[in-house]
Order: sequence, then C-alpha cells, then structure tokens
Amino acid sequence: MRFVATLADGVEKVEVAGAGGSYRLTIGAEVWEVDARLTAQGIYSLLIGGVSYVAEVTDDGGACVVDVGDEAWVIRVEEETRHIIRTHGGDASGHAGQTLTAPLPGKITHVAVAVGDRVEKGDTLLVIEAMKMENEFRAGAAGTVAEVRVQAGQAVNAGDVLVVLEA
Amino acid sequence: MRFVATLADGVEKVEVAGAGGSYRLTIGAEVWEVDARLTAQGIYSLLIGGVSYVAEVTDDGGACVVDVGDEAWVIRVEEETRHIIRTHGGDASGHAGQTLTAPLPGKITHVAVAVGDRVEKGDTLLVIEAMKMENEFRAGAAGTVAEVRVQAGQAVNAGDVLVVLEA
Amino acid sequence: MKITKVLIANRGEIAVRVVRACREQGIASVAVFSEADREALHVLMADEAYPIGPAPATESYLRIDRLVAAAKAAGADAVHPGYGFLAENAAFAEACAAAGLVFVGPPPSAIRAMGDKTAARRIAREMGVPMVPGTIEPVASDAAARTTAAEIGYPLMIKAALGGGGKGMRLVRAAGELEGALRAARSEAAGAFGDSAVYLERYVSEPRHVEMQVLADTHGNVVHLGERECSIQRRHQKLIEESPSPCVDPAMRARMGEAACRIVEAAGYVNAGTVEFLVDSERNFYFLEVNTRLQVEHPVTELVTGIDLVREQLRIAAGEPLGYTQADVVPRGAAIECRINAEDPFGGWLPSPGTITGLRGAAGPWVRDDSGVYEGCAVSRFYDTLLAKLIVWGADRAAAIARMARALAEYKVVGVRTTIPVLAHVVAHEDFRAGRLSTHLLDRILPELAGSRGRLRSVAIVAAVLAEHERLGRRTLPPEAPSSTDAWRAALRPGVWGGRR
Amino acid sequence: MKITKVLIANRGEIAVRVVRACREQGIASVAVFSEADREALHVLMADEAYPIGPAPATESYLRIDRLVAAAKAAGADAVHPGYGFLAENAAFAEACAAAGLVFVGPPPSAIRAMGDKTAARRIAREMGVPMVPGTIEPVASDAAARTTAAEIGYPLMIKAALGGGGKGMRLVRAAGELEGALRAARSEAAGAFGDSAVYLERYVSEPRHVEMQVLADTHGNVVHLGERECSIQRRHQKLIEESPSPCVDPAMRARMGEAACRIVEAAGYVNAGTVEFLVDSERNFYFLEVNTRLQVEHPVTELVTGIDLVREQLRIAAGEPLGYTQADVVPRGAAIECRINAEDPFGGWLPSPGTITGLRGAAGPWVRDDSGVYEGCAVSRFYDTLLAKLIVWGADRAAAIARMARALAEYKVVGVRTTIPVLAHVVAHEDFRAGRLSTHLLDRILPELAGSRGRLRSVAIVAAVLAEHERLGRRTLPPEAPSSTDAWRAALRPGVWGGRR
Repeated sequence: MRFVATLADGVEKVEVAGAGGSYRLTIGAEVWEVDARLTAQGIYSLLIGGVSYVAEVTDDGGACVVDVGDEAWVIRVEEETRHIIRTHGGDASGHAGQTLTAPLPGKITHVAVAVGDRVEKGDTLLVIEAMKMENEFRAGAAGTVAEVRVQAGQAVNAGDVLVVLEA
Repeated sequence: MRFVATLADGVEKVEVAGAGGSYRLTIGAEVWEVDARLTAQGIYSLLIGGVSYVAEVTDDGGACVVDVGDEAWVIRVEEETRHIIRTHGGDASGHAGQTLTAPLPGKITHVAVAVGDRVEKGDTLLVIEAMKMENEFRAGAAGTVAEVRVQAGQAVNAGDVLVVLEA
Repeated sequence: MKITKVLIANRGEIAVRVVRACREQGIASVAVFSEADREALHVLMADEAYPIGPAPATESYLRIDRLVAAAKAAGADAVHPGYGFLAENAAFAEACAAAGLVFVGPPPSAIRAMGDKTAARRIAREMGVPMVPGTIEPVASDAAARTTAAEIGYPLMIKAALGGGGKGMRLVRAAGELEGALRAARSEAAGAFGDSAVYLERYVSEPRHVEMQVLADTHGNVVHLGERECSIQRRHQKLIEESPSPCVDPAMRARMGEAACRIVEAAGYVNAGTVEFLVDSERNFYFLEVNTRLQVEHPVTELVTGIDLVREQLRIAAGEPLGYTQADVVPRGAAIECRINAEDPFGGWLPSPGTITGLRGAAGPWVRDDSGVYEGCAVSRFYDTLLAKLIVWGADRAAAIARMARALAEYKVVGVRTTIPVLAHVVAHEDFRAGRLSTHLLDRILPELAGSRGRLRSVAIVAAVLAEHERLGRRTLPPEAPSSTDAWRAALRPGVWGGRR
Repeated sequence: MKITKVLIANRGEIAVRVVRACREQGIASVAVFSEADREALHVLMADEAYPIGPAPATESYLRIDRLVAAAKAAGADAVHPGYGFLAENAAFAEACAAAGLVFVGPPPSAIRAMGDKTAARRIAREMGVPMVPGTIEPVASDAAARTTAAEIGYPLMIKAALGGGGKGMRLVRAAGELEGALRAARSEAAGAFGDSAVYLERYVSEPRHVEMQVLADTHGNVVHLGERECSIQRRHQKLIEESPSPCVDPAMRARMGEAACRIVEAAGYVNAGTVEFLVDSERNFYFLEVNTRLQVEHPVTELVTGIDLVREQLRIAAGEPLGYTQADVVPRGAAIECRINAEDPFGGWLPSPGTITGLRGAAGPWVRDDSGVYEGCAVSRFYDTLLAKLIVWGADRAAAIARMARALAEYKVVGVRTTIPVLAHVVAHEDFRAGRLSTHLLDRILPELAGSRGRLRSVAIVAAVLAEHERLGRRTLPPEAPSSTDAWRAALRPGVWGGRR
C-alpha cells in the first residue's frame, strides 16, 4: 500500500508491505524492516533492527501527533491517491492565516479589534481563557479586519471561526 | 430489570431501575441509590450516599470476580428468567466434584492415579505445573477412578477434563 | 482538637495528595466535585465525595458557602484547602472557623498579614530583610501605574497582590506594553484569586527563584526545611523545581532560613508556609513574598528531608507540637520535580484539554508520580493544566538528573499534548546539568529544541503510517455483529494490532 | 573495564529494574525475549531487544548458548542475570567470561562455593557461624533420605541445593509424606535451576527469616547494608519483606552483619549478595544459605540506606571500588515490600494467567512500584507469578505500614487474580502491626480472612449487577456499522458507561 506523509518540514512517500506485526516500509530511498505491536491505547512498540522504540500516536483531527524519544512530530498520513486528489483539487487551507479559528475550547475574555480595523503582523486580535490561562492570539500577517464573529464572554469550541482578515 | 446474583454464601434477588449513571437497586429488602461510572477497563466508580467505592469487575467465565475494599467476591449474575430456567432445568454442575477439570492452563507433571484405583478424600490425583509452580490437585471426596484423560508431560487448557471419579 | 474527617476544598493532584495523607493518618477524607469532575481521580480516591456545582470554578471550587455546607453535611471537622483556589483566602479560613471547622493552614490574621504581598513586604522591610525595589501598595489605576512605572524604570514586573503560581504576573519591557499587561494580569488575578489588585516591581535580569520551606506549630516552634530552587519557568510559571539549590551552600542556607523564620515569626504564622526569594547573579537574595499554603513543589523538600509535609500540616492543625528542632532536620541527597502539564510546548504552550486515551506513568526506584489523572479520564478546559508531578530522588544532583531523564523517557501520555518533551530537553541540557539556572533559561534554550531531527523522524513516520495502515485495515473488514459476550469483552479489552493474542 | 552495553538475561520486573539502572548510568541495555514475550514490558523499555527462542524457559531464558550469542551479536560487553533463571549458575558465569563478557555478579568460584548450599554450609561451619542441624551433602536417594530423616527427626525441611525463592522447598511433617515431598521438590528444583539435588534440615517452629545484604568489591572492601525481615511467606515463598526487622536491635544487627561479612570474605565473594539467617523465638540466629545474586526484595534495603544496589552491582562489575565504609552506611526510616503475584489467594493460591485488562498502580509520596506489566499485557503461564513489587518508605515502621495499607487500597488489577486482598489483610493485622512475625503467620491468619462480610458484600453485588445490566444494554443495541474514523477511535478509547463524555 502506498501512502504520503506530510510533515512540517517535508512530504514523504511511503510504501508498506507485510502483515501480522511484521512490515517492510520504504520511505523515499530508505527501507525499514519493522516488527510492530500496538501494546496499549495508542502506544506502539517498534523493533527495528533490534532497536526498541515506543511511539505514542495521538489522533489530532486529520493529522496525528507522534511522540518518540524526546521528539514530537505532527504527521498527516494519506493514501497516495487521496493525497493526489486533495492536493490537485485545491486546498482549502491555502488561505489559512487569514482566518483565525479557535485552536482549543475556551472563553473569549477580550476582543481587541473591530471590523474595518487595520492590523499589523503580531497585533493582538483577541484573548481566549482556557485552563486558567489567558492565551493571546495575534495576527499572522498585516491586513484589515473583515469579520469578528465573537464577543467577550462568549464560549467557543475548537475550530470555531473567530476573526477573518483581508489582505 | 430483575436479576439474580449467586454468591458462595447465598442467592440475592436484585431489581435495577434508572439509567445514565444514576440507578436505584433493590437487593432483597435494601434499597441502594447509586451514581455509577465505568472509569477505565473494568474499574467502576460508585457513589452511594456520598461514600466513594471503586470496584474492579473481572469476567471469569460465566461469573465475575468483584474486588472492592480489601474483599473479593465471585458473583454470578443472571436475568431472573434465565436463572429460573437454569435452576429448574437441571444443573449440570450438580455432579461437580466427581470430575476434575483443569482450573488453569499448564503442563501435567505427575499423574498419581490409574483407572480402577480407590482414592480417599484428600489423596493427590495429579500435579499441574504452571507459572513455575507445582500445583497438586486432590480428590474432593472418596471414590474410584473411572477415567484418566491425561498423562505426564501433556499440556492442558483451562476447563479440560483430567480425571473422572465414581462414588 | 483531634481531626477525624477532612473536607478537601480542591481537585486534581493536590486533592489526591491530601486524600493519601489523610488515609495514612487514619483520617476520613471528603472530596468535592464540580459537574465536570464526577469521574476525576480525587473523587474516586476519597472516602466520600459530594457535588458542589457547575464546572466553572467560580460556581464550585471557589464557592465558600457550598464548601462549608458540604463539610458540615459530611460531618467533617477540618478543611484542607490545597493550593490555588481558596488556599490563601482569609475569608474562607474565617468562614471555616465560624462553622466550627479547623482550617488546615495559618490563622486568617496571618493569611492577611503574609498572603497579601503588600502587607508581607511591609513586614519584611521592618525585619530588615532585603527586597527588590517596587511599590508596596497595589497600583490604584492605570494612570497611577504609568507614573510609578516611570519611577521604577523598565523593564518591570506586574504581580498579583494575592495568589501566586505565575498567575496575574506579566513582564513589561516598555511603557507601550503597560496597559495591555495590566489588563491581562488583573483579569487573570481576578479569575484565579477573586481579587484583581496588582503591584509593580523592578525587574532583575537572569534571576534565580529560591524559596525556603517553613513549618510553625501553635506552640511557637518554627523550623525551616531548606530551600527549593524553582528557576525553570515559562510564562512565569514554575516547570522544574529542585532541592537543594545548586547555588546555595550551607552558610547561605542558614542565612536565608533564618530570614524566613524571622518573617514568619513576626507575623504569628502557623502551619506550613514558603518564603520566596529572588537571587541575583552575585548570589544576593531578596525577599519576594510568602505563600501561606502548601506549594505545588513541596515533594522535593519531602524527599530530601524525609518529612511528610501534609502529615505535618494535619498534625499542626490538630494542635500537636512539631516534636523536632532545626538540628533534627537533616537533608539527604537531591530531589527534582517536573510538572507534566497538558500544554503544547511546540504550539505556543497552548492548553491542551481532551481525553487521556493512553497513559503509562514512570515508576521504579526513587521515582514518585503525584498524578491527578488516569487512563480514560477527561482533562477539562475549566481547570489548570497540571496533570501530574514527576519527582525523583538521587544520592546527589547528578544521580537525580540521570533518574529524571530516565523517568521522563518512560512517561507516556496519549490524547493530550504535554510538556514532557521540553522537560526532557531541559533536563538533558548542559546549562541545567551544570546548575547554571535562571528564570530565563527555558526561553533561551527553547529555540534549540525545535530543530532536532534525524533517525527518530523516520521512526515517527513509520509509526504514523502503520497507524493509518491499521486504520484502513479495520475499515475494510466487514462490520461484525458481535455476540453478546464478545461485545462486552471487546469493550473491556484494548485494541490488538499486528497479530492475535 | 568500562561497561557500555549490558545484556539482561531475564524478563519481568527485574529486567525492567536493570534497564532503569543502566539508563541512569548511561549504559545501553539489551533485552532478550521468548516467543511469549514480544510485548513484555522489558522489551518495550530496553534500548534493544532480541528473540531467543520458544516460550518455555528451558528453550529461551535458560539457554546459555543463545544468551551469549545474543550478547555478542548486540555488541554487549556485560551480562546482568537478574534473579532466578541462570543467576546462580556458575556455568553461565563461565560462559560469559569465555566469551569476553563481564558477568555482573560474583566470580564462578564464589558462585560454586556459596551458591551451592552444601559448600556454603561447610564454609559457615568452618567460620564458626551457628547453623540449623541437617545434612551438609545432598541426599543421594530416597532410601538415604529416609535414613537421614529419621536421624534428624520430623518435622523437617527439604531444600534445593541450588536456587532459592521457595522453589524446591517442602515441609515434611511425618515419614509418610517424605517420598511425595522429595519428588515434588526435586521436580521443581530441576525446572527452576536445572539441578534436582536437595538436602534435609531440622524444622524450626515459628521461625523468622532475616537476611543480611552485603556488597563486596574487587579491591577487598566488604560492607553490609543491614537486614531484611522476610517472614511473611506462603508455600515457603516470601510475600512481604521489610527493613529494618522489628526483632533486630543495633547490637544484633552488628553481630549478624559481621557474621555475614566473614562468610562472604572467606569465599572470595564479589558483588552484591545476601546471607540468609533463620531467627528463633529467643532471637538466636542460624546461617541458612547465601544467595549469590540480587534478591527480589532488594528495594527495601535501597530505600532505607539510599544506596542503589543495581548501580553498585554495575560499578563493582566494572572494577570500581565501593568508595564508602561500614560507618558511611546510615539507615533512615523503615521500608516494606509487598509482592503482587498473579495468584488466587482465595482459590488455593492457584496461578492466575490471563490478560490484564485494567491496571491502576499505586503512586504518590514514598511509594515505589517496581512492575513488570502494563494495562493490556498478557500474563503468561510459562513464567513465575510476580507481576509487581510495591515498596513504601516511612519515617518509622508504623508510618510505613500505614502507607502500605494506603497503597494496596489504591492498586487496581482487573483480568487476573492477585495477592492484593491478602496483602492488605496481613498489613492490617494486629500481629503484623505489632511486629509479631513468623514464617507461619500468614497460614495462621488466612482462615480469618475468608469470613469478613458486611456492607461491602452488597456493594460488590451492586457492581456485578450493574456490569451485567450494562452488558445487556449493549447487546440490545443494534450493531452499528461504524464509520472508518469512529472504528479507529473506538478502538483507542476505553468504554464509556453511564453517560456521554
């Protein structure tokens, strides 16, 4: 089976063969012989050439976060055909950065901008309180505020659109 | 819903009402208001009149073992109708004690009896080795050996019939 | 004044800590829980547990009336406040006393004298303990703050007059940042402590944060249990603490301990308390504040001294004398604590609420896991991010560091992001190992962390691809209509992947 | 002779213990595993792991050839044998030496001199250490055993000439039981240690089992680390151990320690070892045997002395000197260990293999969990029943007991039966609390345990009925064809019962 793994620092094609715990993965030019087991909820044991790795795989909405050693990676894995369809069909996330969505559930404690405001990169847009912390969210690039969909005191869920900027 | 709970020291009729974590159980004449949650694999949290209990429920082939506080009980729970059918239809376990079945998987290391032998209560019938321990199994009552279905060196699974005695 | 049943006015790992201490003393424990916390660990572990309101803390864990009512209804004779929430709220201590409940902490007068940083700084000045220049009184308005700030000079710190734990604290580098920082600090302080008062203080560059643990009984006995170094911080919140401090020698320990005891005695303080100092690069120490409660990081002191601080709190509250003197307090070895928070250190330290789907803690020799969570439990967005405290002891600091590195590598949390990867990097860093600590160390070395790559990247891809491969394999299987027993068993059994069991 | 990579010729909690010590020393660890153990914890935790054969130990963990080959293939420079399996097998130590591998334990000559109980008893006699009357040589035949047994008198003990841990040990109350007991003891000894030789010893009534921990380096330094009391046993296997012993005062400790060091020195012993004594009701002590390896119960000594015994084993094996003298070994407080075994204490102590479907260990202050299992792992029928060792420290024995009671109550294991309920009862028993220990205590108080009833019985019924109620509720739901993502998520998420999350 052929997959595409998308990381922050690159895209890798991966081919998987094998079954029953014993696999051969081809990542680009590298070949990996892997003895793999899911030993508990999302905790994987991998034996690769005798070296023992324990990887934690957390589902994170489309992508997954993999912890191994002291490192953590966000990796989006797709079947190759799906990846081709998605990347050729136009990516909705191409305009990301213009739209501020809530990355976590919480309560809006302060909205610093109004429709029509001009903002510079780094300006505070609003503050979300969650887990007893005030988290400031800033503009990723300069722009004009097109929409403000929330107000102070309002509860939001992860993924809610909060502010839309126009370039 | 009506259940029958069978314990080593008695049989209790139990009626359950409620849902969504909040239940009323009637055990004989006692009424128990219970706030119950399954918090992890087989680990239950029960709040009963403010008192917090954590019970471990292990499935044990038909019955379950419940650990709560420092105590452990083996409890067989059946719907009332099932219980009535079973107990009125003749219980196959009524002849238990005449048949020695393997209570755990292991290896037979010694068979002390042969067909036709007369045994007294407490006489060793055979020895099963499991988890590096030799476990002796003895006659629960006097009798004559009718069948010996295993021999030394043989591996057995839990539930296998090993020796049959006639009174 | 024997204590037989204690209501714990808190949640999370500290409520669990107090339950454990009560059980070991033969004291019954009563938990309280908000609607979000029915399945929280402290509810499961306590002898009794009662609901006290909706999820927001202001409607439950900060409701003095409901807490006191629950304590009376349960027949408790004492209340332990933990840390945070109402732990340094004199009105809560008074409400407990008025209801005939022993408050496991200092008397309200001492909370007022010391817990209010303004009053505490006044006392410290009177006792001749050195302090960082700043305002003694809270700043009344933004305008007044601007004037005072100009006198103190930038950069400066805004700090909440009540509370601690980094909440309501902000660094202000220039005048333009003052207004926003004041608003944020006041808002956080109000949410965390119910009081928005803040004061200003000159900023000391590359400071170390060192604090002395003190115990005072009702018979006038006061001892200190040595210091804790808490310099590894992010967002002014402690992340790694240790005892002893690598910068404190016996002579400095004696001077700081003596100063701490002097302040505490002057305030008529009783029970466990902590006197915080700032230490500059020349190892001068300055009084910061007194925390009139158990600290999050108390375990490092426990492991080094062998003294159970929560047990001592309960004994002192019951009127028992300490029973030992300063000379009897003999430190042994070194202890380090790491805070495992539900935060994403690679994503701006954003909180990471969710469900912990997989959990395997660290264990083994001289590893202590003070956790408030378990596998399968929810991490609520309503409360702070602290999941667990991982504490180790070693015969010396190097042994403790090696052990902490080992323990962090063992600790597996799936389902929420945690601080574990960054903690592991700090503990492995040469500056940390050499004891070159400051409250800026973490910010300075964080950029180094993002870049590390190599073989592990490929291993991570292997794991991610196999997870997806497995997921697709499941999808292509026909959905089985499970038999009754199998359905039940399946629900009780973790997934098996890559082979039959 | 620097050690950089250690192969651990063992499994279970002790293999995990050695992995941890290696990691803390910066030494790479290599696990080995049988076909039954691919997913065992020691495989997951080690740096590397290699298969060595089928599930039966005789085809894997007892195969000297495969272990040495694995060590060489992995590039290990040392081998740690753990306890049990080949730990006291001189041929294994020799095979390691022949392959150029450092054996982390005594030299083969010392294993032969001390590990063989026959030779050890000869040395003890020469050194003037008191002993229980019995045969010095192994009994050659059943006929010879009958003759010798008649001389010693009944009741008597049969003991394996090699090994320990209660395996190959049998009490014989009368001549009629001798033959069966000999057969059982020989069979167990052969299976456990590869040698069926046994000897006979007079039986001491209500004895206490007290042992001294010793450390000897290659430079002639020998120290003892005080005693462990191991009197709480069932089937002659230790269940609860503690240090210090409540029956040993400083003078007796000095005498026993001196006797232990004398025996060890006479044998040219190096590395960690344990000298076992039997103590009668008048507090006389008799030499029993030397265990030429790490003991299962070593953690209680570690917690009291602050000395990491596995670290010391590795240092000694590398040729390093101890670096401290007897006067530097200062005990502090009290430690207790409970063995959590997969056995059914209410069902004749039958082994209880299976899958651990639910697991929540004990944690918190001064609680150490040395476990070899995790939630979801299989407990194989091929290996011993020890799942985990729960160890606590307290400022005194009473504090340690209270803490152990608390920790046992926290420890939850679902899926296999364990010794936890009986451990809890022993720890709560007045004889245990008063320190009135003997190797018969457990058998004496066990009948008391079966009868306890009351409110908890009803609570157990509530839990059992609700579990069945829930099971039926699941059955009556139509089997859903889950969407792909849901199926995956469901597999990763514990069951939720009684409400939405």
